[in-house]
Amino acid sequence: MASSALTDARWIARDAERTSLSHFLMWLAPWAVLLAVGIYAAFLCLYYGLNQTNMDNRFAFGLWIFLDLGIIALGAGAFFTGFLVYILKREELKPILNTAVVVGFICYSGAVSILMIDVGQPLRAWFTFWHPNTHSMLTEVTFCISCYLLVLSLEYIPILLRNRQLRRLPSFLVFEHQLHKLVPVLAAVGTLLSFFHQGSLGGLYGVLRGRPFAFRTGFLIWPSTFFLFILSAIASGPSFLMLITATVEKVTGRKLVPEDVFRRLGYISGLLLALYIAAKSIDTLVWLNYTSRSVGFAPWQFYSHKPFGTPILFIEIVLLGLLPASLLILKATAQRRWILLTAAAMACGGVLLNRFVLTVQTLALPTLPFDDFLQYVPSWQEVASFGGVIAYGVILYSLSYRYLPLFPTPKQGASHVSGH
Amino acid sequence: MSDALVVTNEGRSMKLTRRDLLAWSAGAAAGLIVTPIPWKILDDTSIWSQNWPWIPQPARVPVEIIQSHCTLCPKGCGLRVRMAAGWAVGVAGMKTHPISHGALCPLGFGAHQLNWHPQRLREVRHRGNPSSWTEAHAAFAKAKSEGPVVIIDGYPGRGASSVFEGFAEANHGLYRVVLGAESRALTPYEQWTGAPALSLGYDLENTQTIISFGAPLLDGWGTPGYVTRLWAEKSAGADDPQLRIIQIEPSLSRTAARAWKWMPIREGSESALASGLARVLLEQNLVAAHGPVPPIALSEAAARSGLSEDAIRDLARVLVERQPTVAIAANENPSVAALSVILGSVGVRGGIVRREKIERAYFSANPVIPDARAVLIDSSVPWDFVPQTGAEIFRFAAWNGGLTNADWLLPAPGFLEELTDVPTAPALPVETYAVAPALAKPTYEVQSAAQFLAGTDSNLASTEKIIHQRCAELFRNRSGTLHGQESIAIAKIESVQKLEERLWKGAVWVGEAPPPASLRCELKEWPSETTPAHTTGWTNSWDVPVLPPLASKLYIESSLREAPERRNA
Amino acid sequence: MRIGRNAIAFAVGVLVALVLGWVIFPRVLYVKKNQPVEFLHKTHAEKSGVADCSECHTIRDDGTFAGLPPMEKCAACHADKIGDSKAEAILVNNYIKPGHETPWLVYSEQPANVWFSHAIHVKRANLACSECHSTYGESDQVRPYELNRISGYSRDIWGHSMSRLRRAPHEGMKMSDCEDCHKKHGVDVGCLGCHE
Amino acid sequence: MSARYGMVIDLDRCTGCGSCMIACASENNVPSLPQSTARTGLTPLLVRKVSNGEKGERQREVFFPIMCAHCEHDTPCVKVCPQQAVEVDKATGIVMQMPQRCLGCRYCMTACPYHARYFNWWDPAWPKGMEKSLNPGVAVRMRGVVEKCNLCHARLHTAQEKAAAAGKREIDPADYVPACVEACPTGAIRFGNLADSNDPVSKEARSPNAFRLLAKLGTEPKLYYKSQEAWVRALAESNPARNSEVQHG
Repeated sequence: MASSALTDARWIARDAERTSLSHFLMWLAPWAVLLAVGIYAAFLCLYYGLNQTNMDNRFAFGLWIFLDLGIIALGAGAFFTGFLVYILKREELKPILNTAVVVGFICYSGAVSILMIDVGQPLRAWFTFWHPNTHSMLTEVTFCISCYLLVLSLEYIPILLRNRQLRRLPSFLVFEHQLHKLVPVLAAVGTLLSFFHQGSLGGLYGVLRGRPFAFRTGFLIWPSTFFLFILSAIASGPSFLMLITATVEKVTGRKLVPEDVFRRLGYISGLLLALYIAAKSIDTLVWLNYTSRSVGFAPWQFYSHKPFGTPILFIEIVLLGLLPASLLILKATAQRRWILLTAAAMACGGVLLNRFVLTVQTLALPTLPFDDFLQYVPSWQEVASFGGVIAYGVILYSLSYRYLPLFPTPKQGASHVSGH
Repeated sequence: MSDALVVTNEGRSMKLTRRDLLAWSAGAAAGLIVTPIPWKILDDTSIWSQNWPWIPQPARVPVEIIQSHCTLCPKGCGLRVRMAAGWAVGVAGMKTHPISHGALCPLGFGAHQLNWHPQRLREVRHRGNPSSWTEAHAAFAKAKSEGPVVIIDGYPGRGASSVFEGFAEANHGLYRVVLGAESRALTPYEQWTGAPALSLGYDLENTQTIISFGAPLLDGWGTPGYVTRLWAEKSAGADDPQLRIIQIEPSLSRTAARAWKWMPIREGSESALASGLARVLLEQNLVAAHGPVPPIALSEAAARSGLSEDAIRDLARVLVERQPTVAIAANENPSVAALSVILGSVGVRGGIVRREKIERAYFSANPVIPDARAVLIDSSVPWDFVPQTGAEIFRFAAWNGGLTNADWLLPAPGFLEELTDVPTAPALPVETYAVAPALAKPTYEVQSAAQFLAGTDSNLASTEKIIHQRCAELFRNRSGTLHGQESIAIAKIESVQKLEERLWKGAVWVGEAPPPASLRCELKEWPSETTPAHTTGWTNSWDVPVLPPLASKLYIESSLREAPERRNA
Repeated sequence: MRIGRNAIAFAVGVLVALVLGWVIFPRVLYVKKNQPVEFLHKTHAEKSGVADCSECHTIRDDGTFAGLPPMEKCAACHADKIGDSKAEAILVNNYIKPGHETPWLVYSEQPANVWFSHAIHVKRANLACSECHSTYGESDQVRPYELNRISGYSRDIWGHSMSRLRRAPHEGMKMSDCEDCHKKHGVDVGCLGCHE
Repeated sequence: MSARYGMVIDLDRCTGCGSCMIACASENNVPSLPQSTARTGLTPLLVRKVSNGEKGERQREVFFPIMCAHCEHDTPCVKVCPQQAVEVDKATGIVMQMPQRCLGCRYCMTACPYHARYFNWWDPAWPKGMEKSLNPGVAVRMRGVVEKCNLCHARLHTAQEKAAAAGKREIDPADYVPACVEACPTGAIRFGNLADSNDPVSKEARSPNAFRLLAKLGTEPKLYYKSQEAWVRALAESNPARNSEVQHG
């Protein structure tokens, strides 16, 4: 008894060796502080209103929209891996499946909580479900994200229930077993939902006729950004997973997944990124020569405002697009782990930059003939709630890693459903 | 297997296990979904967020529209006041007003909120400490028994004004007035025509060219609606308008931006340019007048104004192209006035005319008041009038304008809180008279300066009495017309009561202007140059010391206007 | 056996929740308040022969609705006590004599953001008062006013039945009720047709 | 019949006095908060000063009253609102903003090319006692919602009620005049029914000097401007200027 008070050994899987509790707590401490600050900032925004942020009537969307779009893009790894494993039967990716689910869950729950802080009237947010405007991309986003978050939770539960202590409850065991059978279905549903909300997130700005920099024509009701977002999300998702796993391996000093999983992920990521860049380039050309002019705006003047000059276009498409794509695909480079990871990082960076340009730059650019270019610096409350979400992610992931079987332990076979 | 065994053992025992608890809460959760609790709370909290108790909501009361007049500055624009439950809940211009034509200055539209302005004077203060009306009365009674009292009025011609005059006469005191910029610009004519500035005006209806030396013609000058309407109908947007407005001003003001022609000149060179123009006009015989010739060379005028000599010559020609032409100064500026004389536009149709036959001129107040026992300052006096005197100062004001050397701060009635009459606005070509009854409940324990004086001297006529006398007088004279919902000649009105009824309902009496020629003008020598006091753009049309809160829309929540620099603060 | 025990625990949970939600919650959510004076529409209809609602609840010429009659209206008859009922005494002594308005609690009070024109509904659409106010006009006893603690609305807005399923005709004044009636009559006024 | 209310603003007649801004704020119970700035203030009607960028004598300025243009076609804000807090009224063509439905996501603000939508960053408040001066016809909005020009809808209510009381179906146009129109001292702002080709305002809207800002976006705004000055009309087509001479309101 006395010993169990000091250690959490009975909660950790028998065959997994983890660091001491004290060491683990030391690791958590700084993140906990960051989280606390974030929660305080969030409280300020909810209690005093959004005057706590530095947004204004023209910069009505701030840091948070970039954050939401960013982490949801990176979180795409969750559904996409599920899709690869269960639908395309890419069994070799199974080892990172759990980690993918947890990361996805973190990204989406984080995004939703940020969203709730950054609307003026969270108490009325549910009106979207009661009086939905079916023409609004945001409605599509809200529905899909909340449904997909549910799916992710359902995918998360079986992992949760595989905790050593919880498994001792037979009824849970049964429950977990049943749920686990469901997982392939969930993966399928998740894939569908994800395709849609990733897309509608792109549509969010693509439909803005009043913002010629973001406005795109497209296919049926969906502007081209709809499809570009799906592509870029599934391209960066695997890279992000790769980065996470590599980081965990570094931090814990353990080999968690076989090397070929990395290369496989990198290869997929690379291919999709290449595809995305191709599509993106075509889209940009169409926009430059057709869409923008069709609403009477000379496209180049959008790039005439420092620091958002044409270089940003080059960085987005070539430096953080074409380059990492080729690095990820080519065997020679993909062989080297450090190149592989750098390329993955660049790929994620490129997609994040894309989200940034589409959200922040669009708002900064003038529309009326006598408007001028806007500057906006987030307030500490905005940054802190951002940090809080990251801290929340790290903490939740650390806990999951410590107490749940995220990765196959050496002794385990690929399939470890229930029992022991 | 071991698990199962454990559980069955527990099964027999009655003690609750963690598992029972989990099952129980699962059931509770499932059950809760089919109760009103989550759904009603969801609905009610959202409704709560739509009716937060700390957000004020206007009461559901019927709104009544009343015609009256704005008394916040001597322009006396016609008002349409929306009244609800005894409070003004909105103001708009009175469309039928013969002078202001439904226009108000931007600040007028927020005036109904002024009575609750944080800077509203709510109590009698003596040297910064709370005091009472009885103490103030006692102090004033003592003062007037010990020596002469000087009364300063910022809005002459009202019933209250004659209460002041009456008091001054009865008590060997002095009555002095502080004139607005428009009236000050007319004072130079006093010595050339013998007519008091307050009896003069510009017959702009018939003017063809206005050369304004920095006067904010389209930005609150005169009665806003009077000039802007003329401009909108005769000038706006036209390349060759019926009414040419030439704005001489260093910077691109609102008036300059909208004028027919804007000529930027050097700061403070108005007099020089006016004299230079006059000289060109005389030398080139562009005008009938032959003198006096200004003692300034064209070259000097050019050098000082920053315009080329040719530009000045051309301008001179333009001035005589379409006459009558009047020169209007922003403030007291004899050179500009003299230019009007040279242009022959004094005492002519469309020029400077005399609107009434009053002979006596007011003495304008000098801040330096050497030998007085007490100085009483009416609430109409602009806050920037700071008397330099050893006398005891009784300062009436509805709003606290900041630093002051007054011994007594006495809370005066605010917007629409007292009955007052509305005499002719400055610079108008015709005489007008209107009445602004007390509409709003007085918010605090207030007294106007006139009430205060009447309180100290029982045989002094009250403002109300004087207003009735004036109405009776109007009725006796039987001249002029009354403009209300419909216009009617005074001669056609049956009784004084009927006349008063109409006036109290917002009607405006407009007199018959005497023939222009009745004003004779003689300019013996060219006036020496004076440097006029600087007038501050839009606020010079607004003499109350505070701005309506909504004015922040103009200069804080937008960059439409410069924030007016706070006086004395 | 094992399952059985779980099931029992589960069932108990459900039961507790149901009782809590359907029996206790409504009592906690609404706070009952009594009208300042026990006013009976029925009595006034019978005794003083007031036949039409609009005799007291008038619509002004500009179309605005005067709502509850002012105190003078009551004073016209009740200047002095008529009969010696308790309500009569309260009305005369507490309100009419000192000249205070009676602080009636309005069952159908709508929030500030709602704009409802009686003129349009009564004069143009010729709706009977009872269409919305049910038979309150003939009521022969006053029921307490129930205030929702959270939303601050009168219970009549939601209607008496918590589920809103079994509510009497003309009961409930939520937006959805207005909408239903508008649909029924083929009226489309948009949001600001009814909101300020 | 369905009206299409719109405005024609004669920029040549606008002296930029700002009366319309204050009349608008007063009519619609818009608060003036000490914390508000040009970035965060509530100005459903905003007059912006625009210069032709010239120097010295040739410098010209014009004042643009900017408000909701009540776009008729493919209305950007209506399309994006997730919970139908914005709609184009069928009977009047007014683009309606429902603060009580709004959840404050501000998507509509990013969608509006005219920046004519404003967010209540703070709870509205007035100095003590001043709430008595609020306009009874208009409900005060709360913190955290978007608001904009509703074409003084409360006045339309009053007009409708008056008509109903008189047993009429149609309102008397004289009874429905937005506050800014009523306030303009030079009659620069004109309000009328664009659907009625005999309406003087719809005639003006078709005059050669009339133009609309960002008409090229194809949203069919119902807010027209007119000016004799060519450089002003040219603004309608020109791309956003980068020169800082342009004053930002």
